[in-house]
Amino acid sequence: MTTLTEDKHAYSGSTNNRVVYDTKDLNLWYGQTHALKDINLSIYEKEVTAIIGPSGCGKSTFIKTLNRMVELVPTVSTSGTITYNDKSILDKTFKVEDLRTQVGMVFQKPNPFPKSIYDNITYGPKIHGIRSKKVLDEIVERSLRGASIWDEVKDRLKENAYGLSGGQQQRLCIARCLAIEPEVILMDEPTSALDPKSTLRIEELVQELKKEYSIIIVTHNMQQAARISDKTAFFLNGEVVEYDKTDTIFTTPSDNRTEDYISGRFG
Amino acid sequence: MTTLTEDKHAYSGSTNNRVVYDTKDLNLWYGQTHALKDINLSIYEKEVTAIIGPSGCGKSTFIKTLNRMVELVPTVSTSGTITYNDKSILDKTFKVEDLRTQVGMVFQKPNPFPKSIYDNITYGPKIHGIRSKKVLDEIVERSLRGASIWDEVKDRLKENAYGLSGGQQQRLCIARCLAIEPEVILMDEPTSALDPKSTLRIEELVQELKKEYSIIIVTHNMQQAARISDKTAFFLNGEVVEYDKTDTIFTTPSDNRTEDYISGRFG
Amino acid sequence: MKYVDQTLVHKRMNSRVLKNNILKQVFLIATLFGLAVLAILIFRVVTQGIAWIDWNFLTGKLSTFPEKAGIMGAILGTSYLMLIVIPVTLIIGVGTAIYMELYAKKGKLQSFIATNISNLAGVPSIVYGLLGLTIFVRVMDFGNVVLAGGLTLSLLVLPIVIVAAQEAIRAVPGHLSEASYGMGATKWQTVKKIILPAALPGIITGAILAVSRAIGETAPLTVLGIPAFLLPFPEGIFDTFTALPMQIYYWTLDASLVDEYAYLAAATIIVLLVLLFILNAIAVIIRNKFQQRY
Amino acid sequence: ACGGSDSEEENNDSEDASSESANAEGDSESAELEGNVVIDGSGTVYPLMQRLAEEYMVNEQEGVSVEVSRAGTSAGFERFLAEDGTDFNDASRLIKDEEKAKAEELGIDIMEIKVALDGLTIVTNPENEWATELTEDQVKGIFMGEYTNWSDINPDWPEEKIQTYGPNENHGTYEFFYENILEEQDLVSDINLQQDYSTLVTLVAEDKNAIGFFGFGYYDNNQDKVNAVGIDFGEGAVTPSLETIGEEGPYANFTRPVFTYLNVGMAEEKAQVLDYAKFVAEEANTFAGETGFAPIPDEEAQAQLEEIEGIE
Amino acid sequence: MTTNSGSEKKSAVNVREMIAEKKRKRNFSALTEKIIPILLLIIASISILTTVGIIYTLLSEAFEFFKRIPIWEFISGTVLKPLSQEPEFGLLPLLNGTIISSVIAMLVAGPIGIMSAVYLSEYASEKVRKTLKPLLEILAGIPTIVYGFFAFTFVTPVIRAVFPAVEATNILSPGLVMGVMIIPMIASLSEDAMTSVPNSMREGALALGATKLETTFKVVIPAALSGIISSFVLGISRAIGETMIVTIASGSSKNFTFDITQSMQTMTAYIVEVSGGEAPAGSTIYYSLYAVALTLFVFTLIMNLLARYVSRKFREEY
Ligand SMILES: Nc1ncnc2c1ncn2[C@@H]1O[C@H](COP(=O)(O)OP(=O)(O)OP(=O)(O)O)[C@@H](O)[C@H]1O
Ligand SMILES: Nc1ncnc2c1ncn2[C@@H]1O[C@H](COP(=O)(O)OP(=O)(O)OP(=O)(O)O)[C@@H](O)[C@H]1O
Ligand SMILES: [Mg+2]
Ligand SMILES: [Mg+2]
Ligand SMILES: O=P([O-])([O-])[O-]
Repeated sequence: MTTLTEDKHAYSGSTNNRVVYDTKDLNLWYGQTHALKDINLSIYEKEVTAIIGPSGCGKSTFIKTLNRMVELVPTVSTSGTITYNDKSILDKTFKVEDLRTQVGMVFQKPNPFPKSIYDNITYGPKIHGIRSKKVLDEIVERSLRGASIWDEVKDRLKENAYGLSGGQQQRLCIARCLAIEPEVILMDEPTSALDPKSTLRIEELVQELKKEYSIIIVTHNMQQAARISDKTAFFLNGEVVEYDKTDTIFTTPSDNRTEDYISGRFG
Repeated sequence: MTTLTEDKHAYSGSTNNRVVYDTKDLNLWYGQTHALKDINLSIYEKEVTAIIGPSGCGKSTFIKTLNRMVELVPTVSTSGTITYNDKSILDKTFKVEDLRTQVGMVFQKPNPFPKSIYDNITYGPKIHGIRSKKVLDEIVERSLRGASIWDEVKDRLKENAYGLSGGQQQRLCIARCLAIEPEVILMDEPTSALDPKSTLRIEELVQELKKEYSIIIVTHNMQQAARISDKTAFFLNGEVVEYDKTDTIFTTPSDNRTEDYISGRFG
Repeated sequence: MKYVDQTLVHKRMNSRVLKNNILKQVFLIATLFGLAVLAILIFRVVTQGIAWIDWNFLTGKLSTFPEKAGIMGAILGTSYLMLIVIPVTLIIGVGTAIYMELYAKKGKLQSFIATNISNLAGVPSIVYGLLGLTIFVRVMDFGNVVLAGGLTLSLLVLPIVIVAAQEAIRAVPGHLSEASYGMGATKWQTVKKIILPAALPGIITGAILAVSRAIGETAPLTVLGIPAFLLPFPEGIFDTFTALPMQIYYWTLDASLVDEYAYLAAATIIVLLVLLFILNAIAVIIRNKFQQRY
Repeated sequence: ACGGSDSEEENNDSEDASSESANAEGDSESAELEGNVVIDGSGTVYPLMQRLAEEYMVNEQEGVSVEVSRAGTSAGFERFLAEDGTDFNDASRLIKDEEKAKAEELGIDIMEIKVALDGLTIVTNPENEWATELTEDQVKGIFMGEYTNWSDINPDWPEEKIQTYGPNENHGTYEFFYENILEEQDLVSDINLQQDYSTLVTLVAEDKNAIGFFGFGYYDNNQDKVNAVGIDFGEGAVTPSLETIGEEGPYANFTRPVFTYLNVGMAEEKAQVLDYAKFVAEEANTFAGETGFAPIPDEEAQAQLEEIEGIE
Repeated sequence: MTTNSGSEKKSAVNVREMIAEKKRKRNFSALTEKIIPILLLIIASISILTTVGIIYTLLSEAFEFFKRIPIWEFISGTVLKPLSQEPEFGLLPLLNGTIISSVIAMLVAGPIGIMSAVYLSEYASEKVRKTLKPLLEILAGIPTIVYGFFAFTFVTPVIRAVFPAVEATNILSPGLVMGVMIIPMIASLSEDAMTSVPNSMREGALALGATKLETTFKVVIPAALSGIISSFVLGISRAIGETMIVTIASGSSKNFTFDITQSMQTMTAYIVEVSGGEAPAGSTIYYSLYAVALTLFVFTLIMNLLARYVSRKFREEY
């Protein structure tokens, strides 16, 4: 374990933070497939919450439900409630665009737009109506610094984002997400397409970001969850088997299945 | 281990059978990739020879070289010699069609033609000039019996082969191969796409077939190799690391790498 | 007992392999046949027409005297037609494609429109001519002017643009629009700022192919009643006009009046083919140059 | 090229006056006209009309667009006798009573302008060395199907089937032939009738046993491809030529006037139509020869011009 | 390392607030979101309107025609003399011309197209295929008027030089040239169908000692049959609808004959001829255009539906 793990211990005490997300009996179906079953989870502010579990257990589905991106699949139907800052977000009257402005998302494969680095960052602010060149310039610098990629790209802001390496692209995507100053950042296996060095940088970044943001991160890499998260939820077949402090989950899980899964991978 | 393994022991004594295939310093390149390196192997009549080794080691390449199917890849080049029944078959003057009439092949994924069961079997005999309906009928029955699938399909010979289950399709492909009465049958992971029950049937069939045919079988399933083969060749990175009686290979391999590989999998 | 007699098989093998080798050559010849015809066609046209192409021919007015005749009027007519075809097909074609790919719910209406588009693609161009004659020339009373011709040709090539745009939109990876939605962008913002720009090279390629089809179309124009002899250059979309393929048609017909008209037709064909070649080259360049790596 | 276009300009009143100042080109004091003149009709008359239109647009009125089409006399009349119809219709025959009636019904006032004389020419293949001369009756017989083989006409001629050709019913030429020469007796049933004269010329040029008919202009332009048959009207064979064609000349029986019909209403409405009508009446004889027609007598031309000048 | 993200935050720019403020503008954008789909639906329905327009014009004018000429007389009539004093409107000469020219075209395009497809998909190396296929597709991009010119000024004279009995305008020459024009369509679509036959199928046959030829004809082509057939049907549809080549090179005789050395007229060429210039509205002959066009439309519609049916129905499972 790296020194970062120790950092984590420093933060994991803060469990009595405010709750940002709260799900009650959340169920989700893709057509007939029951992908999420009675999920009850509270997610806390300015913590890193990791979601782990085997492939197909519903991790991606769950975090995509938190910003209602899952609705892009037309066959999706849900029941139960999710409250975000005490507002029920699954209501059809709730504007998804508002929600997604406050909840950023980083995807598994880095997905910058085929535009310049500058345009990638300003995309969000612009669609939300910010036009002033000065303000945009400032946002660009701040976001890129926030994602600790500023020094690498500051001289090539007008170049196409596809010229960056995979790890840089992913940090650019994080910066893009920071540009609209969300409260929560969802990350779906943000490092699984990256090499170990880039992965490390992102992990460090996540540690940094949680000072300002609440972060929910899906990962299939158990060590990663252990290294960077405060809480961990273990999903299996669409259910939450166990949800607790990361320490607890990895040292004294209360459910056999959790133990099996974790040890099976650590082997 | 099943009873089949004991059968094998009964046959494995016949090592002083006639040599059907003999390769001398066989090398093969796909463009720049050196896929087979100095292969020297003698393969004996009416035995089951298993080829094992990790993915990408050149198993498929090797058995496809034996009937020159590998030449379908345009970038392939070879050196060295292969003699089949004392004829050098890598000569460009040697007619591949002749060779392939005497050497049948069964593929990893069952690949029946999108025709009736009957037409699948008679395809080979017909292209080789057999026209008589009576003879063809007889060939169909004999081949299907030989592949022990006759009873299952005898009432639906005119139906499309795609109506069969995967295991049945694979036995049909074996029957199709038997219909031209080859001397050697090459099998490239014939059971890897099948369920355990179908796999067992094919294994039994192989035991049956070796009374009449010489069989070379690629498998990534160590147990299968142990169960059904008389000789085993272990390939690694395009080289033959060890080639011996299956017993010897699986009990007292002379090369460390063989041992590592076998134990790693049996684990 | 053996049914397959290996020695017999071996004996017949020579002739089977020979047959294969011979037919391979036959197939090659068949493939080259089409190309040979193309070569002859181009050779014929060029040898007949190239001597007639000069500055005056390209920029001059039509004339009954072959050596004075120019095709600027037809070039302008064709250009004006395209001035209508390009925006009309782009707006309708891309709009339809966006609707079909991004807005329409999978269902009866969507598959009805899809079937309809694929049927339209197979309607003979002469029938579009009659449609144009009835609707644009008569009912809307535009007369046989550029506007009527342009709209007729637009409808004719519309399916090509729609299909090309649909394919281009489908090729835009879903993770790009997901990223946009993830930032709180609305659907239209995502379409406008992410999907369309990414699909643009494909759309433009399709539009160019559609335009090159429209440029060569003759049959619908013959139905619209394009004047056989017209000197003044069209100056707008409400003017009567002639177009390159119509000029070829009339000169071919009138070759019995004046032999040299056949050469003028050939010369005009050269101009038309060069134009098409340039357009297609541009399409290829766009396709290769702007193909995105996602 | 043309000298005599200096007469009538004063008629171009009102709206054109303003545009006059714009560019008064050197050669003529005529007012600048604009707009278009739409002409359809006879394919036979087309070459002459096309020539006149070109001359008019190049040397007289650059601002006017004269559009000439050639759907055929009959199809042209249908377009002419319609609301918003064409301004002129070229015709290689006289207007028919039905057509006149229709014009009256629609209230269209039309004026007949005789533009030239055409000789209906009987043509054969150049390889045909036997039938270089035929009597008028033989021509009729051939096209009515009385003779099947050449040898039926003259035993010395080949025993081969006569193949007849002609323009189809779209054309005034067909009607003239049917009405004035065959006197409304049916044509042989297997006659090959074509829409396009170019096709027709090619067909005759390439069929050894062909015999066909069309206007002199098409023969004139294709003398290397087809032969004209000399016709014996009773006083020895006459071949058509600009000299023999004429209402009084030796080829008179096969001579027909060709016309263009003017929509008078259009001429009253549109100055350019009127101006063009005058131009045609005045200049047709100048260009008749080079496009394969015989000119009409000068007095007749003058009379027509005056009649047009009467239109206001 | 990331040191300054926290401090930067406190700068003058507060994005969250700015966004919240701009949100009032959202009402407008919410309206856009509602209008756009409707607008797009309207645009998409233009293609339906086109079809409706085609069917409406053809039907309404053809209806007028059938009031004058009984439909049966039209369909079964062997004589077409639209302009004659006693006009007759028999469809059969045109139908005959259309069918014969299409048959000739398919006799050229079918075998040559399929042989090209076989060569490109089974025999040619990747490099050769990549050069030959686009070259072949140039043929499909040549305007038909150019083919017409070519048929009339080159192919016909060549045919006549060899067979003098052939007329100067005949159905044979445009039929052949039309065939050449259709070759790339059949070659390309059939080639696509054949390349999508999985290689395992070929391997299965080759492993039995079949030659490439036997593999192609007994395995690949049968497996790709639906694609090949639908390419044929589309080819026929194209031939039926082709206009300029026949108009220019086949003359306008309304012969009801099966003699391909003679001039015949197709439905499409009839439409061009009769409308020639501007069809006079109101006459029977004017309406006949639409009756013929309706027939043509129905023919191609059937062909297109057939092509879709074939490619769906006979799709091989593999
Ligand atoms: N678009 C979809 N339509 C239908 N079923 C889906 C869809 N997306 C996911 N599923 C199903 O929902 C279940 C959960 O999928 P999900 O993608 O959330 O799993 P995951 O835990 O993210 O897996 P992985 O680790 O492989 O990313 C799976 O059974 C999957 O097959
Ligand atoms: N068509 C080809 N072109 C280029 N290289 C190839 C090709 N086919 C195989 N190779 C390379 O040749 C080597 C041997 O491949 P081969 O398919 O024979 O391995 P294998 O032992 O059968 O593996 P597996 O167990 O995965 O089937 C590999 O490195 C592979 O990448
Ligand atoms: Mg996932
Ligand atoms: Mg393999
Ligand atoms: O074209 P025509 O002069 O015969 O009507």
